[in-house]
Formats: sequence, structure tokens, C-alpha cells
Amino acid sequence: MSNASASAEPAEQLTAEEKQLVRAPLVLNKRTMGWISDYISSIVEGKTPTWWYVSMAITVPLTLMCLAMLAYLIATGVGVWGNNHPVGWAWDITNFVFWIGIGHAGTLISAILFLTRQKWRTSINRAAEAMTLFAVVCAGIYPALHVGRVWMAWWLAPVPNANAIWQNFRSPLLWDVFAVSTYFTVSVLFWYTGLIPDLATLRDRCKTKIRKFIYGVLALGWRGGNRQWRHYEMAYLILAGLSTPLVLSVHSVVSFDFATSVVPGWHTTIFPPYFVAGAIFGGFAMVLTIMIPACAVYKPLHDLVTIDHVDKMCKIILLTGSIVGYAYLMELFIAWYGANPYEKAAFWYRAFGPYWWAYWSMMFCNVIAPQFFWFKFFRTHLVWVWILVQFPNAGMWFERFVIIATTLARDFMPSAWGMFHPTWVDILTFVGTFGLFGTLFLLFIRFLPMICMFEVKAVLPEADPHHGEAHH
Amino acid sequence: MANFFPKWTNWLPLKLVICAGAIVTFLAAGITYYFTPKYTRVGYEPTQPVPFSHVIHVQQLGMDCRYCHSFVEVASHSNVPTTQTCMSCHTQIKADSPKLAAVRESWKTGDPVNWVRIHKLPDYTYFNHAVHVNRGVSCYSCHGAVNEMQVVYQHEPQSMSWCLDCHRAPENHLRPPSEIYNMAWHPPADTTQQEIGLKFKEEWEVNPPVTCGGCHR
Amino acid sequence: MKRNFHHPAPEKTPRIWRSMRELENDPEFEKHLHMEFPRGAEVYQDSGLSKRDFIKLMGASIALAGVGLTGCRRPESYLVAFTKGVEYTIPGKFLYYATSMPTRFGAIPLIATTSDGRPTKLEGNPLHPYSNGGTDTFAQAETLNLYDPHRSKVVTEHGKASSVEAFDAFVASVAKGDGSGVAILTEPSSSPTKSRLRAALQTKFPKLVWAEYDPLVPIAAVAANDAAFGPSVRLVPQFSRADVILAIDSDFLNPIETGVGYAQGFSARRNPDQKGAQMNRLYAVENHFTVTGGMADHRLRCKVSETGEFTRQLAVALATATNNAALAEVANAVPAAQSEIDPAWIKECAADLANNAGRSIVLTGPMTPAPVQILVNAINSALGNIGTTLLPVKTDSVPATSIEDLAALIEQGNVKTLFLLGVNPAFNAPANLGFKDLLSKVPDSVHLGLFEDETAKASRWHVPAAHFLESWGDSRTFDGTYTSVQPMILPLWNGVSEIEILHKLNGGASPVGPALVRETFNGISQQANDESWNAFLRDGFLPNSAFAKTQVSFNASTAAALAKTGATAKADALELVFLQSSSVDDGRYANNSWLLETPDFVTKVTWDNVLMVSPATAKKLGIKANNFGILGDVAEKMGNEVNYDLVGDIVELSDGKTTIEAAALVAPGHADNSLSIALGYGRKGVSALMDGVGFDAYPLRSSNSMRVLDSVSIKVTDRDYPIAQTQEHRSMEGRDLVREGTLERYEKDHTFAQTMGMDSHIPPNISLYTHPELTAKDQWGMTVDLNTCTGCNACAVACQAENNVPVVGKDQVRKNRDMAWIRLDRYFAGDAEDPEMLSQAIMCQHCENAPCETVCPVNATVHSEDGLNLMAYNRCIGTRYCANNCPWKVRRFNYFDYNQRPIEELYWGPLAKKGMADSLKMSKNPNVTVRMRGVMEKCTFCIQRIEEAKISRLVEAGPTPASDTPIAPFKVACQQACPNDSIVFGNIADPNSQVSRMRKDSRGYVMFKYLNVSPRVTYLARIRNPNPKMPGADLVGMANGSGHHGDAHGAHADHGQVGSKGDHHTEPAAH
Amino acid sequence: MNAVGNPESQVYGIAAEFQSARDLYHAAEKIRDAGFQKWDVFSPFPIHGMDEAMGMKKSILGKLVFFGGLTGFLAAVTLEFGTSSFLYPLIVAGKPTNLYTVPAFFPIMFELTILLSAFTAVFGMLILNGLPRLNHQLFNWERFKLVTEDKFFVAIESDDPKFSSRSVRDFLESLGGTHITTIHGD
Repeated sequence: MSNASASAEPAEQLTAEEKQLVRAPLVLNKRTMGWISDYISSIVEGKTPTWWYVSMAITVPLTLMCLAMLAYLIATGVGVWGNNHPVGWAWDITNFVFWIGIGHAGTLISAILFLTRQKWRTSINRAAEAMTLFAVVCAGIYPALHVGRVWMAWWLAPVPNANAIWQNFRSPLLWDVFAVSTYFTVSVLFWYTGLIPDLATLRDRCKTKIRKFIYGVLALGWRGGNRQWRHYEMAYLILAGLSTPLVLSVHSVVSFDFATSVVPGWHTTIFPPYFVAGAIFGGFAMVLTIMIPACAVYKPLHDLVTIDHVDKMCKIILLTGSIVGYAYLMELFIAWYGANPYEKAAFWYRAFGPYWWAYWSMMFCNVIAPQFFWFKFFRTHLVWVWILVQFPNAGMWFERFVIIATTLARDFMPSAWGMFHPTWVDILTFVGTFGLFGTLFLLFIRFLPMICMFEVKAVLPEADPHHGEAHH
Repeated sequence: MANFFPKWTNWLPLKLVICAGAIVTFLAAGITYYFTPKYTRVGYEPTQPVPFSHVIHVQQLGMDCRYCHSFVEVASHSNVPTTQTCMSCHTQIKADSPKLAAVRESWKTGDPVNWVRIHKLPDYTYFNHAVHVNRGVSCYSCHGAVNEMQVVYQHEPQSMSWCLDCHRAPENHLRPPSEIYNMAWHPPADTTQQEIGLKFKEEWEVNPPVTCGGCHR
Repeated sequence: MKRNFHHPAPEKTPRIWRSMRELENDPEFEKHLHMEFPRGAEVYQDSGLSKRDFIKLMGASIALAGVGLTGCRRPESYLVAFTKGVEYTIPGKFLYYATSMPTRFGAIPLIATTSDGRPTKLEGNPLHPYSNGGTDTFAQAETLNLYDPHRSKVVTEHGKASSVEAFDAFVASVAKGDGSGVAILTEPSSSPTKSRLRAALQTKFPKLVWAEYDPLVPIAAVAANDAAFGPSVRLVPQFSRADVILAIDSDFLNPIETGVGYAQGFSARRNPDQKGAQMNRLYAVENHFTVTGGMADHRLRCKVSETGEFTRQLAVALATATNNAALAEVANAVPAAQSEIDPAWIKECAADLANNAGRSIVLTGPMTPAPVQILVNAINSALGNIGTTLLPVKTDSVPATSIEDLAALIEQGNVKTLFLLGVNPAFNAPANLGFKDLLSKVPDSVHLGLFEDETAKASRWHVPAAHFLESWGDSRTFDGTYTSVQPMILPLWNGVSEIEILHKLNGGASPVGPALVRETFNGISQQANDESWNAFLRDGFLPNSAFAKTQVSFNASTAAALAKTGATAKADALELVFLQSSSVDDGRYANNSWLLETPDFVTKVTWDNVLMVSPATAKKLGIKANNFGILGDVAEKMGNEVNYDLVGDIVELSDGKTTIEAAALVAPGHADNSLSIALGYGRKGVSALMDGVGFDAYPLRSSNSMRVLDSVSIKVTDRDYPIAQTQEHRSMEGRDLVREGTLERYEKDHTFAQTMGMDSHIPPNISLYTHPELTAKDQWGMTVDLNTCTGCNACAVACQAENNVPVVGKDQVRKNRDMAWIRLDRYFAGDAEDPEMLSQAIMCQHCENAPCETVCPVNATVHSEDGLNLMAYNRCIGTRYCANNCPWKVRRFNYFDYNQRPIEELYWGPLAKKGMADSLKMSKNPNVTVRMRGVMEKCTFCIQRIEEAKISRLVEAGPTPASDTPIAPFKVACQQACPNDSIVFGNIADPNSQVSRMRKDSRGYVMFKYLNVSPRVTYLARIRNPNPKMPGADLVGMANGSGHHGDAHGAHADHGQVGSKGDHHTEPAAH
Repeated sequence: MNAVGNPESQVYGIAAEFQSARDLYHAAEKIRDAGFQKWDVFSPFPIHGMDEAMGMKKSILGKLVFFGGLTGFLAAVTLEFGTSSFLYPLIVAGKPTNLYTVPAFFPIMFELTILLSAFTAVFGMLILNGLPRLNHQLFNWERFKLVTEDKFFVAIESDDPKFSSRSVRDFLESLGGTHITTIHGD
């Protein structure tokens, strides 16, 4: 078994005719199974790199700041945020929808691409799923803590009690509670199931007792016998099948928080598909935002996360971005065509009201910017890709802000109109959630294989039991 | 080289699962029993500044509840007697019993006797005695057989679900108006509480509120 | 004072009411009452517990009355009974006493609600002949004044704590003297007892100087009446008889200016359907928008300094129309001035008045100068209104020394001992007198007041005054009806009343209970026996005790003589008008947080007074409307009316000698070249709450400019001042929220209001679901008549008092976190410079398909079987979704622990002081939960009153069918307080109830009908009655468009005529 | 002949190493045809078509998951209708508490169905695979660690009726297996 640095150099190049014969491989440079285990495990086994400590030095304080802000919030009251009448929800729910949206790409990549037999997913799904979990963690903070009496939030759970009173199952918020918690649980199961064989790999490679113990326990004694693979593959297939409708339902339910209300600008049937498309859009942007630097750090990963992957993801961003753009225009059209003065006004104020800047930022980031991906150059030039995907990241936040805060600021009664202004607590809390997200992700790439080894091995040509046999 | 994990660890997971299951079950059972009003409130029996015995006053002397709790029929709040009320008898009877020191003290100084409160609803719950006693609900239904209590203690959980039980089926408690303050009343032999209750429920159009507004304002 | 001293045996006409039923002497109830009473009596015979002991006890039990919402683990708590029973008092049951609140022009008859000895709520006394049971904002806020922990508590001498005994000794020494050098400065009062003691005192001390001063009591008006009709004549208007009313610089519809009873009869005549009487027409001439101006059919923007000229021209026109010599003589006596007043306006107005001679009223405000007053008197007599619509009565008023003369005497050193009873001249006396410094010239000055205010600091003695809810007294309402003032509670902080001090000056011992008042009563009442005295206290007034009507004749010569004094103002000069504050009056309520947070009727500004200026003049002077920053400016460029987070320019005003600062606010409908500012703000170093609130305008106000300073210079500084408004937006944005039309349109189509805006062409709503049956016999509903609702705020403060609504402070109001359960929306419609003003009371609409209910995840807000939208605070976890989903935005969220933390420490979290002052706890309504941080709250239709009524009905029913006993009549707080009976609440299931009839009214409409939420609140459209001949008559009543079909699409068709500037662009999508 | 584990303890079986997925595949076919019952092949990743090669039927997990999902669905129905139609019916926004209110109940029915299905899938898989099992005779064989790396193994267990140590060794050798080893328990 060679060590990481040795295997970092590419193996011998493909010859010209091989290039013609072989269909573009999913793993470049004829990497062997051994190399894959060696290299990916080495990231976990090798000594901790400096940049890792540097990044942690940034993200951990941010995380602590986030926690401090939340403590202040709970101790003092929701008033420390900028929320008011009429803007009862503002950055809290904006950030919730923003994070939960980001999460969706992970599940999507794992589940939908798995069902559609898109083998190229194998090299990115692990990281994407991890991203899902951490995003949902960040998202979960807000609905849990935005309530006025956090210590009473357990009333959301249908627990028999001495007051003999129950929940209102007609409330979209309760749907949310069930949807988000289900989503988180299933994502964890899905992610962990995928990890088991790779944990076994780490178990069998590691030297120290403590690692032997931890990875040993986590691997659950996986032996890789085909009698296990049989059930394993079935379970994985079922989970993928369950996650696909789940991920669609979760963001639909989130959109119900708005769509089922009577508020002009919220009360629209287009929300569920438009929210889901938006989520995929933002989620893929976030995957790229993270994977590109990760691969920059671990150069040889380019053999696994190929430019082809990036290209494909950019195409999806282009597609979903255009869907979102279509939804924006359709909203405007319906508002006009519906001839309801309140709806009409709501959309007019989005574009030309006091929050015009948020609306146009959203429009530019989500609709204009992705159009660059029509050109292969922008899809395949990593620096450009990374710059361009920052627009969807920001744009999707603006979208939620526009939908939530600016709609509430001007709804039915001009007498009750009022502006929302974020407070320093709002801002620091939001920044802090990025710290939390970063911390979790850094821990992940340090201690768990960030690429699904057994699946990558399975897509190698020599994994085919009939590899090299004459076709008859 | 041998296994890293010894053999016995193979059964560990199963054992853990069973233990966890057991613990959860016990916790749930414990909480339902120990942390609900049925347990936390019922039986609360503080020592009072004056060892007043309902047995003597009600059981033996046959005093009516309303002699001391004089406003129970007209007010939401069933008042505890003023020192004056006690003294109106105890200037003659047991005028110098040491047990009554606190009462005499209060009468002298004008400072009230601080009776320890037993039945306490939360501030946001507005219970009205008058409407209950005037509409056929006996003291007994909520306070138990006070006449037999040497020292008063809480007899009913008085939790929201407990209130609702009666508000949903008042027939289980309605009585003839004459028997409201009769702690020892039992339905006549030829009939049952249900029958009587239903009869009065019909007659008086008893229809207690079960929505929040009935008690929370 | 022994309570039983003045209490008769209860069986005879008891002075207290246990319910409105007893008030009506319902025989049924009397029976119930008597079977209930003996038990109480037998235990309580001659128990003499004074209310002071009450406070001792209450203090104890209040300490237990936790005000939080959570109570899982319970600490040991005690039941504290009275040692001796208190007659009538049933723990936990309200008692109602009749009393009254002395006011500037008489008194407001009141019913005080006391719970366990604490007055917690004041309501109008509907029995009183000169009251319809309404109150004003000040009366509603008096309970807070009573319990204000900032009230002065000890007698001080030279600022150091002294004793009551020491002060009594001082008074005794004065009483022994011959009264030379003794002067008394007090407020003019209607109290007969006070004038009786005054008379006695003046006979005892012939040299005594009796001076009276109140910054808002008209000297000029009195002088004008004397000149016109002879001494002590008062004109009592009869609006029920008036078809045409002209108000010149008068806000008579606003109860705080002239008292609640004054405008009674007006609202009845606004009803377009009234049988036998046509709808009245109101003209208003004023420099700034008042509620009267908002109600007016025709409104003329006119500088106050030009009202004289206006009235003169009107008089001239009327003199010819009525060819009345006397009027002509007076009119010609007034020197003419040039002005830009539209002659057509005056011509048509005069014509209308002339055509309705004897059926019209011309009014002017109390503070307008003498020439205007005299002209108005002349006009009324020329029109023959005196005796028909204006009843002259002979008052018992006795002239007193003016504060100017008193100042002169002090200047000359003729005043050695000065009693300042309930006045604060050091703050509010005319600036030219420099009264604060004068006080140092008086060796022995005594100040009696509720607060240690400016005068207290400048006086030798300060004595805590007794609140009118703590002391015996009496008063006369405007018409003279003799009205009682009785204590609800012993003085909390040993305050003494004015009459007690006067009595002691007369050498009397400290008076026992009502003795002084009883003596006066015996003098006034025909039969002075206990029976009538008890009736007097029980009902709160003495029947048929109003001032005698008298015959008066207009004395042209004396009138003309007074008229000559009229000064002429330069038309282009910049005038400064001094206004009565709708929140602090003349400054006396500066410490009342309820009032400070109650938005001004027109500007909707809280916690401050602002300098109002018209848009045009603002432009001229370079005063910014606001500074939104670049983002807002762009939005405005794009055609929005943007005026959120108002920040006003600070300007410096100067009369040459003195300079004051004020924050300017651009006010639509304000007269050009005119500035208005409310008095009473900007107090310094008096108490926590008063400090740094608003700007003090008194320094510019002098004896000859009590109403208006004809010419000021202004300098706009580059400093800004944050202003807290509860409503930032002005325009209705062309939406059909407030619906109005002209009388003409109404007569053409009675139901025009129901087919306005969206309602004109939405298909009928078909619900997917059948609504679950609402089983209760009583279904509660409400109607608000926009035709009579002036927007006077009385309901808002009443609601605050009744429902323990917290105060949040200026900073939170600026953040749009005010907690008001009922708010008065104010919209401007029409021309930006000279718009119409519309006001609309908005409270929870108790929708049958409430959008808030379906979104609550924990069932904290659900529907009751009698149609109420319930809010269970103790179940609420505070997701705020319900508030987002409420179209009316009436739900209020407790962003902080407003009840438990001081408003300046809200952001300190756990570090802030917890808990509220005991005295404030006493002011809370015990039947309403005090909400905690993090829960939602909203109007409950006063569910505590509803439940009380339902319960007492069942208690009454006892073991009989509930349906045989009718539910006792009761009113909700806002309805009760409304001086115009605009709010009607009741059982809509009963077809004969008033509310059902109102709901069926052809003017009735519900808001946002298209949402199919079916609200339980119905609004009655506003009808204006313009005079077609008047200039601009075609723009009156057009807030929702002219009503020709096609224009009825409220949302977009009204551009060009409706909504303030910017409205034209709001929804181009519609074009 | 080399052996691992504790020679005293009874034999678990005999294992051989293979170099590629292809070799393993063909070996499996032969072992199947030889009629062995208690044996298994081990690989770093699931090998396409190996089930057929070993002559195994489809996993029954799918059926279990159906019942899991059904349980979730019924739980949701009971929870929602039980509480809001029977235990404490309340008037909420004028909506009925009878069957017509079901549209509002769909989301939670769906979520709970998914949740319990997922649980069944994962825990069902673990149970069917007899996991977690941290201790196994095969772990006594050092080379077996390569199974998670890039090597392939076959193990025929001793309690297979046709097992006899010698014949099995020869058989595996004939299949091209290397490092043939007898696995004892520990």
C-alpha cells in the first residue's frame, strides 16, 4: 500500500488510440481500486494540514458567536431581532428557507441521480449529502428559536398532556415540523448507510487502537459479503426511492407556509414547483462553492471530480435558474391577469416599492447571472464557475427575503404598513450559521471519507465481472 | 492476529437496544405518573396557622359551608372567612383555646390570618364558583369530602383535562339544588347519578363551555 | 373617614350598582339583590373598615397575584381574608360608584368600577342628563394618573421632606392672620363647594386676592359673552336642532376641548336615514386638521390670524343677507385686513347660514381672540340662533383676578403668602410674566399638586394633592347640572384636596368625609334629607339642577367697542398657533404613558409634539418631509408614497427675544404660512417619563398671544429628530377600506357602499366547506358607524385601561411594535395640499373563517361557539404566523416583556429590573390576563365582560332553564367610551338587537369581502353632505371615486382625485 | 496448510483470495454448481450479477418496507383524526372536523409514511445482514482486511453439509484461489 504523496502523481497517460476506443471514463488516469482507497483514506489518515486549522480558527469563533446571539435572543425576547408588526417574519424564516433549500441539492444528487443511474454522481454524492445534513442543522435553528416562547416549543410535538389539548394539524407550520424532522432523519440514515462500507475500509486500514475502536464500531462489523451487499443494495435503492419524493415534498411544504395564507404575494399556487426548482438551483451552487475549493486543496481529486461533473452541474444550474426566472415572470403575469388589486399592488411594490433593491438583486443573481452557463467556457473554467455560482447563492437568499419581508411590509392595509430593518443580532446570527456550517463540514472532510470509495470502485472498468472478456 | 473486538460484543447491540427500550418505557410511565397534577397536586396538605377542623364544624356542629364561605353563591371567588366570622362564635366558645391564638391575635391587631392556599389555579384560568354552585355542581365534585377532612387537602387534580371531563359530561356531577352543600349526598336508591344528571342537564339547559374562552381571558 | 358614616342601610336605594341591570332598577333584579344582601349584611353589621386598611390587605394579596403566564411548580401562597368584613364588598366582584371628573368647562359624569377597593376603570354615567355615557381620552387615562408611582408622596418645605403637622401649623397661622398679603391662585372650577368656601374666605379676609388661571381657559370668550349678553351668561348649544353648523377655529367635536356632553345631538343628526330631520351640514374653518375638520363637509384652510378677517367678511355678508343693523355695526367696527380667502366660499357659506337662520350654529374655539368671539355672538343673534340652537343660561360664575394682575401685585411686593392650588404657573404661565422668578419674590408660597413639578420646586411648601378619585368634591357639568365627586379609595399618598385646604384657611378643623360637600348640597338641593343625598351620590347628580335659562338681548354698542380691539395680521407673516395637546392637555398629563403613547388624532405621532407645517410652506422654508436615504428616495422616484421611519428636521422658532426648538412634520391640510404646535411637552427634570419628551412651546406664548403668535421667524437646522408614528402611510392607495359617498349619491343608491371596489364585480363566494354550527344562542358582533366616528381616541385608551394593554415606549413604537388592540386609521384623500381626512376604527374583526386560526400550529387561537375568535395566551408559543396572516394586522406580539421590564431596559434581557410598581399592579383589570413576553394578543371583544354577563345570567337562572333568563345588557369598553355611540356591540342572533339592525343598514359593508373570511365587524359607510354651490363641492366624498360605474374599481380608477401625491403611480399595472 | 485463529476452537470454514471481480464471479458460478449452501463471496463493492452467479433470490426487504410505510400512514391517520375529530374537536377557521378536512391532513400522512419506511429499510437491512456484529471469525485472517481495499474472497463454511476440509481446499485451488486458509474462531 503506497502512501498519499506517492499516489498523488498521476499514473501513466492514456495512449491516443485508447482515447478513441474508450468512452470518456468517469475516473481519469486509470486510477486503480487500491489508489482510490489509499488516496481518499489518506486524507483522513494523514496528519492534519495547516489550512485545516486555519479554517477552523475562522469558523469555530463564528459558531460560538452564533450560539451567543441565540442565547441572547432566548434570554431577552424576539425583539432583539428587527421583526415587528406587520413584518412578523423576516430574516429568521428567510434564513430558514435559504438553508433548507441549500440542503436539497445533496439529497437530489444522491437520490434522483441514483435512480436515474447517473453514475457520475458517485464522486460527489457523499459530500453533497453531508452538505445537506449540515444545511438542515443550520436551517433547523430558525424555526425552533424564532418562536416567542422557546421553552414551550415542545407543544409542537403531539404528546399526551394533562391539558388534554392537541396540535392543529391544519397548520402549515405543523406540516413543516413533521416534514423537516423527517427530512433530517431520513437524510442521516441515507448518509450513514452509504458510509458503512467506507467506514469498514477505514477500519481495516487504521493503526491506532482508538481509531480501530471508533471506526470499528461505526462500521458495524461490515464484511462485504455478497449476502450482505444484496440487502444493502436493496436498502439503498429503497432509501433513494423514498428520498426523492421526500425532498420534493419538503420544499413544497415549506412553500405552503406562504402559499396557504391569504397574504397577497404569498397566496399563489405556483409556489411548490418554483420553490423546489429554486432549492435545486441554490443547492447545486452551494455544492460547487464547496467542492471546487476542496478539489483545489486535494489536487488528485480532479481525477474523481472531473471537469465533466462541474459542466453537468452548471447545466443543471442553468436549467433550474431559467425555471425560477420563468416562475418570477409568471407571478407577475398572474398578478396582472388576476385583476386583484391587492395581488397587483403586492408585486408592484416588490419591484418598485421601498425594497426594489432586493427584488432587482434577486432578478440579476438568479435569472441573468446563470445565463453565462450557456457558454462552455464558463461551465468548464473552474474560477469562473466558482465566481458565477456565488450569484445563485446570494440570489436565493434575496428571493426568500423578497417573498417574506417585502410582502409583509406592504399587504392589505396601508395604515398598517411598516418597514423591516435587520438588527446587529439578526446579522451576526446569520453570519454565525455559516460558521456552524463550515465547522461541521471541516470536521467531516477531516474524519470521514469525503468521496464514496466503494461506489467509485464500482464504476471502474475492472469492476465489471465481464471486464476484458470478448463480447458474445 | 485475533479480532479487535471480543466475542461478547456481538450480543452487546441487542442488549443495549433492550435496555434503552426498557429505560424509555420506565421514564414515560414515571413522568405520566409523577409529573402530572394527579400526583403533584392531589394530596397537598399544608399545615395551617390555625388547626381548623372541618370535621368538627361541618360533621359534628352541622354548619353550612356558606356560613364561612359566605359569597360562594354570588362571587367567582369563594371567600375564606374573615377573623370577624370566627370571632362571632369564638368570643364565647373556646374563647381562650391556645389553638385559636392566631385568630385572637389577628382580631386584636387587625392583621389578617394567613391561611395557606391549597387549591390554586394558574393566573390565566378564571374559575367562577357562583355559576357552578348555582347550576347544580356540588362543592364535593371539586373539593372532595371536605366534611371528613381534619386538615384540608387537595382531593382532585384540578388539571385542564379534569375540568374538561366534567364540562363534556356534566351529568356525572349535577345534583338537586338542595343538595349542593350536602357533602354526604348520594343519589336515591331507585336512581343513578347519570339519570339525575341527564334530567337536570335537560331541564336547566346545562351546556358548559369547552372552548378556551370559557376559562382563559 | 368611616365608610359606614356615609353609607345608608343597603335596603334603601343603595349607592352602588352590581350591574347595569340594577342601574335600570329591573324589578326582577331587585328581588335577586335583596335575597342576596341580608347574608352580607348580617356578617357585616357596622363593620367600620376604612379603605386605607383595604390597601394594606390588597397590597398583600396583590403581591401574590402573579402576573406571569407560566406556573408549573407552585410556591406556597396564602389566602389573605379581611379581618373584618367590608360592607358591600364581595371579594372578586366589582362595585360601581357614580362620580365625576372635573374638567375645564364643567365635568365628565363617571361610573367608577372598583374591584376589591381599587378603582380600575372609569366609564361615562349614562343616567346623567348632560352625558350620553361617553368619555374622553383623559378620563379613561385618569386611573393610571391615580396609581402613577411618580406622584408626589410627602409634604416638602424648601425641597426637604417635612410633615403634614408642620404644614397644618403653617396654614393655621395664616388662618389666624387678617389675610392681608394672602393670595390664592387656582384653576377656574365648576365646584360649588369651592366657590362657597371662596366666598366664605373672602368675607373672612376682605383683602384676600383670589386669582384664577388655566392656560387653556378663555378669558376672551367670557369677556365677549359679557359684552354681548351681560355678565355670567353661557350659551349651551343644541346640536339636535341645528341643520347647518359653522366651526371657526373650533374643535367642538373633540371631547377634550369642550367636554363630552358639548357635542351631543350632533352625531344623531349625521344619520342620513333619520326620520323627520334632514342630515346636518358642517363647515369648518381652521388652520390645522382637527377631528372637527375631518368630519366637516366643507373645510377651509385658514390661518388663525386670518379667522378674524374671515369672520368679519362673513358677518358683512350676513349683515346684508339678514339686513341686521346690530351685526352690521359690529362687523364694521372690526378693522379690515387683506387676505386670500376665497370670497365664493364665504358667499355660499353665508347664504347657507342665512337660509337656515334659527336652525344654524356658528361656533368659535375657546381660545380665539375677543373680536372673533364677539363677531360670532353677533352673527348668532342676527341669525336668531340665540334661544333656539344656542340656549343662554345664567351661570354662578364669579369674576376673579387674572394672572397678569396677580403678577403685577407680586411685582409690587403686595403678596406675602401665595397658595398655588393645583396650578403650575412656573411652567405654563404666559412667558411675558416670568412667573417662575416672581415666585422667589413671595416669601411663603404653597404649592398643592399631584406632582413635584416646576412650581413645586420654586415654592416654599409642596403638598401632595389628592386625586379626584381620592377626595370628596362636587362639580357642575357645562349645563350646570350639580354632579358629585366621591372618593373610590383613601389617598394613596396622604394627598389633600383643595377644598380641605380652603376649609382649613377658613379656620375649620380637618373636614370629616363629605361634610363640606354635604353642606353645599343642602344649600343647592330642594329637600336636603339623607334620602336625596344618597340618591345624589348613587346616581351621581342632582336632578333638575341645571342653570336656569335666561332671556338675553344682544348689546351692539358694547360689542362693537370690544370688536374695535381686533388686530390685523400681515397675510404673508408666518404665524405660530398654540394647540391643546391630545395627549398631555396643557402638560398636566405629561407623566401618563397611556396618553403619551396614544397617537395624535391627525399626525399619529406618539411620545412627542411636533411642529405642523403645510407641504407648500415646508417646501418654501426648506423643511424636508423625511430623509429616507438613497434607497427610499429611489422608491419615491418610482412613484410610491414613501414615508416610513419618519425623521423630522429640527427647526428654531423665534419671536425676536425667545427661541425654542421643535421637530417639524409636514401635515397635509394645514394652512400655508402657519405653524402649529401642541403645548405641554418638553418638561425638564420633573420625572423620569416627562424628561426629554417633545418640545416646550410655552416660552413663546405670552398674554397677548395665547392662541396665536402672529409672526415668528424660523430657522431650519441640519439636525434631525426621530418621530414615532403608529401609522406611517397617508394614502388609502385607492383601496376600498373606508367607504364614503355624498348624500346625493346615497339617495340615488342606498347600497352603493356594498358594491364598491372589488365588491363591485367579484362573484359570490362559495366556500368549499360548510361552517361547523355555532351552537350558542348569543352570537356576538359589532358595527362601527364611520359617519359619526371622529377618531377621537377615547375607545383606544378605554381599551388600554380595560385590557391591561402594555405601553412599549417611543423606541418600540418607531419599530412598529405598538400594542394597541384598537387603532384609529387615518387616511388622507384628494389634493395633497388640501385633502379630506378619513378615520376608521380597526379592531379584531372576529372573522367566522378566521385566517389566523388555521395557521396556528398549537391551537392557541380557535373559535368559540358564540362566534368569537379566541386567543389563549397560555397556549401561544409565538410563531407570529397568525399576525402575518391577518388582513387587518390587528394582532400584537409581545416582542419583549413589556409588563415586567422598564421600557428603557428592554434590551438588557435578564439584567433588566423585573416586576412593576405595586401601585401599577393595582391599576390592572383583575379579570384580564397580563400577557408575558413571546405571546400574541389582540382584541377579544372584551371577553371578560361577555363571560361575566353569561355567568351572571346563569347564576340568576339557577336551577331553571337558562334560556328563560335573558342575558343582562352590557357594553364593551370601546363602545362604552365612544362619545358619539359610533360603536355598537351585541348579539347578532337576536334580530331585534341594535347591532343586528345596524348590520342590516344599507350603508353596511365588510372589508375584504373577497377573502370570504366573513368578519363579525360591519362598517357603516360615511356619508358627506356637501353644499353643491360651494367651491370644490364636487371633490367632497370622493375618497373612493365618483361612483359612475366603471370608476367603482376602487383599486385603480380613482387616480387624479384620490390619495395623496404619488398615488397616481401606485398601480400602473392596472392601466 | 496455514490456518488462522485459535486452533483449539472449531473451524469456521476455508477461505481463498481472488484477484479480480471477474475471477470471483466465475468462482462463484462454479461453487454454486458444486451445490454448496453455506458460503459467501466477499468484495470491496457490490458486483453486478453476482446474485445470479451465487444463485440467490431477490432480497425480501422491499416487502418489509411496504408494511413499515403502511404503519406510518395509519399512525398519521389515527393521530390526526383521533385528536382533532374525536379527542378535542375545535372550530378552526370554519373548517369541519369530519372526513372533509382530510386534504389538510395529507402532508403529515405522507411524511410519517416516508419516515417509517426509511426506518424499516435501514434497520431491516441491518437485521437481515446480522449487523452490527463486531466480532467475526473472518476478522482473524489478516489478509481479509484487503476485502475493503481491492481484493476478493470466497469462504465456504464448515457447517455446510458438503464441507470437508481437504476437498474444499482442492476445490478452491482448482478455482484459482490463492492464500487458501482455514479460519478458526477465537
